[in-house]
Amino acid sequence: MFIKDYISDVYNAVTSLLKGMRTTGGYFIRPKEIITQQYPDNRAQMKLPERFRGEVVMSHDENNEHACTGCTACELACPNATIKIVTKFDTTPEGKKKKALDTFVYHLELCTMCNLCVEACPTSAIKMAQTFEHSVYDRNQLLKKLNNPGSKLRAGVE
Amino acid sequence: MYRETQIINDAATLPSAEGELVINVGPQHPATHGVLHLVITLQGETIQKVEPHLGYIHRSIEKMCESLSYRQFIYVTSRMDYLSAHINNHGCVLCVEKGLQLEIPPRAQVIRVLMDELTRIASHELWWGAMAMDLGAFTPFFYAFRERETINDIMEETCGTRLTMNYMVPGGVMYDLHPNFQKRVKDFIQLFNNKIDEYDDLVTGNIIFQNRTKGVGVLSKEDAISFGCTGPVGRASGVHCDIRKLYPYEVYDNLSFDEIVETAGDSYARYLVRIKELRQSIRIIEQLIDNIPEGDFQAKTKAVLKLPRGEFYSRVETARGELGVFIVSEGATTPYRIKFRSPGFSNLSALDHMSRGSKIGDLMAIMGTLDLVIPDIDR
Amino acid sequence: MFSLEYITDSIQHWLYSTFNPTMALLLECLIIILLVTAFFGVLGLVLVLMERKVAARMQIRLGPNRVGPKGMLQTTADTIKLMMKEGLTPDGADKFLFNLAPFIVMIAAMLVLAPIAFAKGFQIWDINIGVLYVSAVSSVSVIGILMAGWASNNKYSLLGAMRSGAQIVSYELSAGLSIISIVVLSGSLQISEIIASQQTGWWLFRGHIPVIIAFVIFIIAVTAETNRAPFDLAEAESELTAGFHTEYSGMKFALFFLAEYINIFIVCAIGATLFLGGWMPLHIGHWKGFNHIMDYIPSSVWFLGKTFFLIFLIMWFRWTFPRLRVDQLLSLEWKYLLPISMFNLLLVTLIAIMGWHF
Amino acid sequence: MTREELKENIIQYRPNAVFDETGEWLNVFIETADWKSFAQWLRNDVLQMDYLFCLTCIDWSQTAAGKTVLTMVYHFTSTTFRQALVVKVKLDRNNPEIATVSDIWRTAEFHEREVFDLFGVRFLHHPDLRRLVLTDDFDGHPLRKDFEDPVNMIKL
Repeated sequence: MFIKDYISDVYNAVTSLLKGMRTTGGYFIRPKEIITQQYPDNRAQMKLPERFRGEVVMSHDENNEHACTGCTACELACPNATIKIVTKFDTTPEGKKKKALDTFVYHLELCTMCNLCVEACPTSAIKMAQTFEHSVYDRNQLLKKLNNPGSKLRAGVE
Repeated sequence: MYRETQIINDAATLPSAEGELVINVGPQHPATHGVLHLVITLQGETIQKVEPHLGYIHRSIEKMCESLSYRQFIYVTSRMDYLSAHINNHGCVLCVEKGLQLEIPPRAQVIRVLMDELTRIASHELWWGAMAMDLGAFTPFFYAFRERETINDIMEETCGTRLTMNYMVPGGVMYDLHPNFQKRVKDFIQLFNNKIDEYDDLVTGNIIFQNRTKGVGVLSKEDAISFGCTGPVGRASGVHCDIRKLYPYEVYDNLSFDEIVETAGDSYARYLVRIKELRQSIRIIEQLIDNIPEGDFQAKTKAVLKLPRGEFYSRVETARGELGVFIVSEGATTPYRIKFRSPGFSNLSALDHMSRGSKIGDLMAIMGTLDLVIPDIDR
Repeated sequence: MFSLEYITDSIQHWLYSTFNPTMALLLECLIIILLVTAFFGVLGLVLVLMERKVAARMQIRLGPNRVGPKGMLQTTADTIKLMMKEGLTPDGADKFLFNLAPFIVMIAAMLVLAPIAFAKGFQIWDINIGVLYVSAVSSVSVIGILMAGWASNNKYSLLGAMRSGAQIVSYELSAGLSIISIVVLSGSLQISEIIASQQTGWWLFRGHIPVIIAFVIFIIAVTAETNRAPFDLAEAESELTAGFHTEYSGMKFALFFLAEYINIFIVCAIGATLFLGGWMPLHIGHWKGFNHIMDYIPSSVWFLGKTFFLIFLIMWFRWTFPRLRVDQLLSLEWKYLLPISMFNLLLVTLIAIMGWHF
Repeated sequence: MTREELKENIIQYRPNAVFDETGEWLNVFIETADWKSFAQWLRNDVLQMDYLFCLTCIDWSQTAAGKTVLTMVYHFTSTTFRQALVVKVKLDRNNPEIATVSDIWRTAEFHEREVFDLFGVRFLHHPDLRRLVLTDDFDGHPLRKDFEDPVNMIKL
């Protein structure tokens, strides 16, 4: 009885090991199943989903106009103080003074891509871009101004 | 006080008996998966004592949350147990909703549960690979990541990010599901069902693996309860502790799935619980994926959330166990005090008890099957 | 049949006819030293690359593919990197032993190369106790490992070295016993004669089931003896970070690394010689035509092919199995392998005495 | 076991117990001196509260009511009756001391060390009361409301 148990032990052990070897050996002879993506080479084919959060950008139309009213809703929504909005006072054609966006300062190095600012924006002025290659040699390069120079508020956006 | 603690500390790290060897495992060690620091006392190869030293990535999330609003603090909790980020967020939004007495649209509830279960699968996949690597088998890691990548891609498409999604918001979810979501999840289920048998061939049935884990790190039922071990660790010891069954939230009470309970309490039982849970999670997803109700994905909420004065506690089942979120509100826009009862913290406290008298190799098996995520322990 | 014998013979003839015998002997030694060193370097590079490629294929990855065509020069680049690295010696280490240890391991590996027949008539030293020499010298490397572990003044290194010592000493037994079963069958310790005895067929096929069992035990034992997964307890990455070579860096680490691969090559070469007929081509009974075709394949190709097949097998183990625990490792040897191989040796002896083999 | 039964049981054992029933679960306030015996009763007597799932502390110093109050909050449940109970013990903020329960519920060992570390509550007779997450020479208790660290804390 002891001998029988001993032999069946050895037999079961060996079969369990062979099963594992069959799995890895199977992959060895099936190179089609290799899943490696060769990243910098496949940049052209790589397509990130449109919801991917890479960084916050401000969309400008062809007249260099944006939709940001400078309401600071995004600044308040941001948990990390990533966004700083500098406002100025424009004079409207009627001669009234009106608050407007001067500079949209965005600290990419502080951003956690939580999307709360985009959700908070009442005029959909900012959105998430699909870029992800953010590494730079100098941290100051991560401090961005999102509104283009000379851009102004699109007419009709309140 | 300081002087006293210093003396105790020195005494704890010095060998106390003849022939004892004190070894630092970590904070940088291949098996600790993060910055856990264990001071182990050895007699030969046998472990006499394991003493965890925590705090290498303690960020004091609880303190941070005290200055963040009820919308903002949710994203921070993704950074606790980053492998079940969704479920952490879920616990937080449940607690906030409990305070606000919000009614969640059924579609949002189903989406949340779907995401939770996908996260659980992704987390268990990573655990499976990493645990096999702790035991010296490198290849399972890559097979596990193949399936995990598919989930991450699904997450990326719907939630926008791969790991720390911040997809849950008080009142629902941030966006509606992506149009491709159902198709991709079905594809994933098919891929997963094809590959899950490989897991058994490669690891579960392997005689070396079974010898490494059976009877190793036994935790009795009484000890598991006393140590507050939850999740797969508690269930492997025979404790019924699945929050999804005991205190169902969202749509869990309408779903049919089994609470996996093993009685052995050893590393192999913990392994089996997680492997079987993978199949149960797939079962939940299969039930829901074709039955996502139409409707809003978010309830109407005010722009600024204010919880009424009081204390709110919500419990969810993360991949590692019971996550408790305890909010003390003074009626302001930020929580007055917030406490996260993280599953890893309690599970880790049983490590010393479980590993005494076993070999160094066993310690890796025990740590592997405890599935420790260090940011979850340190918070 | 193409053979290296003519080349080696003609070189020797030319040397002895041009110089006086002492000078010729010295020059022969010099040539061999150069050849062996070059062979070591090339072998190390090839084996490391092979391991990485095999591992990659099994793990559904591509493996090294950037340096050189298809990543062929990756290991060369790694070697250059290791050579240029600073070789650190820890402050508390025993400097002399610490620096000596990698060389002992390396020299032990080099010495075992002497009696191996790479092709027909291509053998450095056809000593008449070849197999005994191999098993004796290969156990010297454990001294180097123990030395490295002790001299590093690191607890991980020490634990790794102790494990390694226990492991090599125990697995030597069953490796030795399975070698003896072939010695019993062929009736000689000399490598060339063992190969010659397999003229009509390899021992693996001629010796019935007992020899197959001996072969399996041999493979398991040498996997353990070379500290390869699933028996890599001396290094045990997830337990002891890197075991006995935790503190080594730069070229000293490279020597350990190289020695590991050379040892794999050697044990597989021994396995190929004893069980698979060394450079002997595959002959099947009375299939004259088939045998004739097989004879046209050069003997060195046969030898290297068999050796690399065994190396692949050992790599296959490594990338499939989890690691054993230290007590299980020893109980596997003492409770399973040793009794089986002792009993097996009896059977083989019986076969040899009765002449039951083919 | 229903909430009423739970309450009745506690009243039977301790008639002068103070309850707070506004929250999801039954809250009981216990005096510091009575805490240890009450904990033992909770664990071993009719209630069988064997699972301590949350242990924390609240610093009330920023509220009007509790300038000098720390409250220890223990969340219990029983794996047999599944009824949660919250026990609160008020401590003096300037000299917070309370008996340990780590001998009754082993999980308290780590949780109490954490509270000691972050709130400075001393647990009497705790087997190994050292700082858990912070270094031994750290000054102050970060989760207290008056903790200031001008270097590392950024005010938003």
